[in-house]
Amino acid sequence: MTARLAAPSPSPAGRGRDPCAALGEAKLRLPPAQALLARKAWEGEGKVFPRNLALTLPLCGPLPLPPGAGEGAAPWRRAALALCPLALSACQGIQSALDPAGHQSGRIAGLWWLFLAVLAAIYALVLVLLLIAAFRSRRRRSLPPGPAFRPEEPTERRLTRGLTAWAVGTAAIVLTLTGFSYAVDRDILALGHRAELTIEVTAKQWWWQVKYDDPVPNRSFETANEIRLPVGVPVRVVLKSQDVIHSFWVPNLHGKTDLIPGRVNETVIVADREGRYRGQCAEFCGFQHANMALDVVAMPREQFDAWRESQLAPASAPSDDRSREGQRVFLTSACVMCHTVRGTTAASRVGPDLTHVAARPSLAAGTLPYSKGNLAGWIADPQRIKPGSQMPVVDLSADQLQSVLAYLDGLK
Amino acid sequence: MSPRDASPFIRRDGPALEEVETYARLERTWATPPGLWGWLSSVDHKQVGRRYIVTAFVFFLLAGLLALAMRMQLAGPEQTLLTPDRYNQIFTMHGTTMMFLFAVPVMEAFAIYLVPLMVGTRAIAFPRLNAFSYWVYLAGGVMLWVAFILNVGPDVGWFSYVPLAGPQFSPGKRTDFWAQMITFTEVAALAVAVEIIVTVFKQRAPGMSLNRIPLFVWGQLVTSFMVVFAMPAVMVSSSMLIMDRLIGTHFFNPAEGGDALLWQHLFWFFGHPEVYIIFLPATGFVSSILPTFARRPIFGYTALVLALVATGFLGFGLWVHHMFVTGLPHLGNSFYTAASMAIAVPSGIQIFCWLATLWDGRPRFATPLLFVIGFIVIFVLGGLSGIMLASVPIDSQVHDTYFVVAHFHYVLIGGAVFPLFGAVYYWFPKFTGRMLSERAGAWNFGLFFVGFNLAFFPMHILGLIGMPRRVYSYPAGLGWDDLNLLATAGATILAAGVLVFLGNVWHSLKYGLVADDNPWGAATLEWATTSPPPSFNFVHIPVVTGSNPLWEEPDGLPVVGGLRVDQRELLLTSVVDAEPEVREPSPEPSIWPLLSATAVTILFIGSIFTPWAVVWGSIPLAVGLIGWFWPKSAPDTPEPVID
Amino acid sequence: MERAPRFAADLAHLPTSAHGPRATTWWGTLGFILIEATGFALAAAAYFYLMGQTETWPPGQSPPDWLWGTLQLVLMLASLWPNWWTDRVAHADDLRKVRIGLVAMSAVGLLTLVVRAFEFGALNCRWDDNAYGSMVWVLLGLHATHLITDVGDTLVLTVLMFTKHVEPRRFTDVTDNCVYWNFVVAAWVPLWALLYVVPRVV
Amino acid sequence: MSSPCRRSVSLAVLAVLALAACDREEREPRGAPVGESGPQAIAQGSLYAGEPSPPDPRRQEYEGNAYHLAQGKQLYVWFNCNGCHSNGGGDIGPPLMDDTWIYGDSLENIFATIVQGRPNGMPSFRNKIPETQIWEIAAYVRSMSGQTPTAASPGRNDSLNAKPAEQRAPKAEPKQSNPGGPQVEGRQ
Repeated sequence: MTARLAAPSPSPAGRGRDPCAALGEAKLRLPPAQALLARKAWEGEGKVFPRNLALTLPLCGPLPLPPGAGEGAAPWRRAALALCPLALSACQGIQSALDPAGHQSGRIAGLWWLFLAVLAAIYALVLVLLLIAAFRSRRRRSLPPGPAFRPEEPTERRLTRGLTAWAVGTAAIVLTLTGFSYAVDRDILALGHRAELTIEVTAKQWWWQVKYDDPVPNRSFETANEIRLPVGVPVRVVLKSQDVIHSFWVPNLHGKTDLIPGRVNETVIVADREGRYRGQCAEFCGFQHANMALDVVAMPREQFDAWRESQLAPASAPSDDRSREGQRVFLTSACVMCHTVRGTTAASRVGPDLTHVAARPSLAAGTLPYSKGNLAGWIADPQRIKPGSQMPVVDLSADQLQSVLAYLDGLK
Repeated sequence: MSPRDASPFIRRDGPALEEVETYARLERTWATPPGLWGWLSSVDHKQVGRRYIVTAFVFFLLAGLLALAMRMQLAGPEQTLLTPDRYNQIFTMHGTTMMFLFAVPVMEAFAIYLVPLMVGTRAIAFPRLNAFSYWVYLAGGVMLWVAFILNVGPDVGWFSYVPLAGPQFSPGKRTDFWAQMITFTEVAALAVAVEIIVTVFKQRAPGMSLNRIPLFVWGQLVTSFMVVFAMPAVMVSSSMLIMDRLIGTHFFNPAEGGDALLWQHLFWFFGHPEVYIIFLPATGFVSSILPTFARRPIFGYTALVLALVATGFLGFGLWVHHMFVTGLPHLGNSFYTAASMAIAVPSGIQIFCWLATLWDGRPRFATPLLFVIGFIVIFVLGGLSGIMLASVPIDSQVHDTYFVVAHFHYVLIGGAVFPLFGAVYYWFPKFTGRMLSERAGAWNFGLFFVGFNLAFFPMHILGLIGMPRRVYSYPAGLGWDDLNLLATAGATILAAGVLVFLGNVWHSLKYGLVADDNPWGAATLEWATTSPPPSFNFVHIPVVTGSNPLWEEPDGLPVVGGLRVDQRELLLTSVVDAEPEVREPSPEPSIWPLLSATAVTILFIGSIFTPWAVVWGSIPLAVGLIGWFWPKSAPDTPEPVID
Repeated sequence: MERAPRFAADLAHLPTSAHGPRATTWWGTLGFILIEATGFALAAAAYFYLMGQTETWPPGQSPPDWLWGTLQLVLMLASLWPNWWTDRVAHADDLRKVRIGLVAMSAVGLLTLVVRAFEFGALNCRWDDNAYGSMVWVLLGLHATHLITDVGDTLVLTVLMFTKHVEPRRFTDVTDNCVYWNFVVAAWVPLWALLYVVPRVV
Repeated sequence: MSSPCRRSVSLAVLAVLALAACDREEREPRGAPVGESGPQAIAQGSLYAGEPSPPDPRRQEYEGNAYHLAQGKQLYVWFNCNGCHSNGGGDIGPPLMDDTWIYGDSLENIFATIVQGRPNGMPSFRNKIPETQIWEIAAYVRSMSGQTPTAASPGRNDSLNAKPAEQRAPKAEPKQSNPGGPQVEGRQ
């Protein structure tokens, strides 16, 4: 199984000239009347275009993405994997609980493999007993209906002893498993005391607002649908919801925790190896529950610090005329009613903060990988890509769209 | 019946009355009047039970079609067969219909039909309430489906979590219809539960002391008690929900002191026992079918009864395991882990007893037994994955993923639908007087078994590799594509199995072999009467001398006489030892249950649109209830005491 | 049915009506009492749950005036005696006394409804003020529903006892109605405490 | 729904119900994509209170639709309408839940008021809010005084209880104030 979403690491396509952006630009440089035709052409064979096509394109993010699995596997895991080659092939991925990349997910996966081994053995035993029970007296099948015989005393006694042993055995196994489960639970919780960094995640229908807190107020900043964290550093994640219940779940790092309006929950995540992981809302939250994902990028400390500094900066000023025009359109159109671009007058907090939108791995809460072409598709027809989402179609001419694209794509 | 001097002509069954005449007189007394009016006013538990069964199966098919629609949408990534809005309605309707309109009612339906026969009485307790419950259930189900067809189908999941289901985020009337459907079905379920409890406690045949009650009846008894204690929780919570939505209360509004988790506590306090409400009757099917086809008495009767009761109690202590990821204190969660795992012990005991029965028996592989074997294979797997879900850390990963979807389908289809199909094959001759085809039965089982496993086993893996539940679409490239396609293929095979079943039923109703009284050579009382049973069930009330009466008395059961044949009369016995105590009259057919149910329907549906419907709607309801209970004839003649 | 039946006993001597646990209606009444008691218990649990979510209780207002609620309590406890008496004479199948008892219980029931109306009027909140208000209205409303249904039942039974339909089974109905009234009173005691005492204690 | 219509009266009734309910419960994604939408139809219009104008076909689509009304309610807060009009009781801007309509009470009038702005403080939101959303907001504004079907009007919000929800709002008989009277402002 290959994760097309996760681009192979030193992707030649991902560097230098961005092919998707080129594609998008090429199409969008058409005069207004043809923009419509172009868009229609993208839709190809009646499928929803932008998303389908976009996903077949390589990821156009700036990040070096190491391949997922394997290296740091614990011995228990290797052993278990050997036991279960069938499952193994499917285990890996950027959104898999069986491909742990963090301390907690590792412990949980270990616990799960242990449960699997014990329970599979029990299942096998039951099946064997069932087979024997069903077929040990087959030869007498031609007997007429009705009671065959009355149970014999010694058999009853033997079976009763078996029942007692069975019940005691069940209780013992279940008790043992409860013990293991409890121990892992304690171990996972203990991590919370070592958290060095705090992130506040607020779930909204249907995206994630992420705030990096800092004791120095002007060193806090906001982003959306992406979390970056330094490798090996436990991060406290404060979870809130603005509307309905959502659930924060990055399977490669940890189990889920709900975000509940009126309550504040907390979880701790830690990534033990570099990589990009995918998280997804796990509590049904309405129309676009299916497309409410976020990217979690684990990076070395220095890279993380550099990223953090870059995020603290206000948006880069537009560098050419086209972008300047784009900024003007952005600030005078409906965009400004919902979005913030720090350093400009756009300061609404209804939708995601776009200050560094072009530096994010994905668009529309993980619906599309980021590329200029995808951004164009998303702005042009958000309700086709993500029906019911809060992003409306904004009345822009194709030319205005071009300019806005140029501007937004410059917000690295 | 009029004046006092008629008393010498009172007729009772007994040696003094010819068998043929007894039969004729009982038939005249108990038969449902012919025609539409008679059909509408029937209070015969067998007719009501049959209607319940047929209606529940119709809902099963409808919800199954919805499942197929979902599987088609998910067969590949990013399909656009269904819009998210439609998909959300469909999965909500699927879950709601399966849980509230199929699983619980169909189990009750079997109880309504079989429990009076199995305990050896002429009618269910409170037969008019029974008729009323069916009409209310029917009205609730039809209302929900009409709403769905009108695009007012609920779209917030069968669990309707607030605030998504609350007034702000679920505009319009969709969720209101859901909440009122709950009220309808709960009224029906609670009524049936009371009937079953009273029937089992008071109407057992003489000699059927507690330790001789068939296990199916035990299962239904424990289930009925669970209904009594669990269903009020969902009534309370759905009422709170609809009040929040319609009259502005604040139960679930955190800004005004309410709390979203209150809903989850109340809902799962009902929702978890609900699983056992579905599963325990199914264990009753298994415990009925197994001894018949293993052809030896069930092993471990006492252990099985204790396991049922233990499951009933433990079932109320586990609801929090649906809320492990809501941020509740971890220490409390661990308690619920222990409680959830503890339920494996009674379940394990049941499995062992069934295996032992089969082991020591001389099994005959008829279709009902095939379904029971399929049940064991599938249900045990579902139970074991349930042990994984009971662990807080593992649950935090697989909660609300396809792993859970796989788990509960293994438990509910494996644990309830397989035994149910077995039960249909087993009791079909009793219900209709005809046998189902064994050959088609084997095909039915094979397609069902293969299709089921193909459809649902891959979902375990899907959940573990990250696929959440309730998504209308998923991106390509996460490794979910092939497994989803496989699941869809399995679902179509499963559907083919259902088609074979329908064909088998249709064919057998017309051309099936005519069944005799006891075609399988079973041991319980329902096989002591004709197939199908007469309106009065038994010509004479049988006397029970053991746990397997028909096996222990091969020459025919002893009976008691002295019950009137010219008036509907039941024999009441004592709760523990089933000693005869009272001969009690049983109600005649009546149209009032239907009228009252209509009044209830108007009240419930009206209240979705205006709270005043509760006030004005209560007037016809009161009229209906008074009409129902008002005595219709002059008082019965006081009977002379006979020594 | 080829064989002649073996009659083990003749039950013609059994009575055709009975009071208490020997009758099905008693068990039916008990079943519905169980259901409703569970409903009350869960509503009360919800009350405590919401109380635990809030700093002050009742939030931002003083506890409800307890005059009418307490009057209701006194009235209900006092009604237990005529109820008990009616039950006793119904067991004895004494029609004249049963009529007196039922008329008295109908009067008491109607009086409790009047008091309940004043109780609603004297509440310190509306149902749509906040969660506390919603909870109070639901608890009081739930109990009022039981009052209304039981008073309605009593009235119908009273009328019935003055018609030609009097027969032994009617006395069973009267005793069941008495059992149910006891439940309505028993439910009010904890609810009264919940509504009027708990906010003053916490 | 159409073919069963012909079969029997009852099904026809059902179909009529269906249409009504479909309208009320439809959840339409908003707007045509860029390149397909025309110029803003009413943006240039000059509607004044009191002048009769043919009802816009969108009236039913928005006013009778629960989803659009709920969206309008959400946007009313998101776009800070409550900053001036409070929860409908009025503050800096005039109240919206009473029976007085300075610039007309029809959906089209309110739409025009939002698009064009009005003297004494009401800004123009032309090009600032997509047309579909303005329709939603306008329809919601009408629900505040009970002008929309109660079966579609919003219920209470999960927020502090300021006033009964729109679905329980008493229906006010709209009263036009002086057509030329833009001097009316604030709480009067």
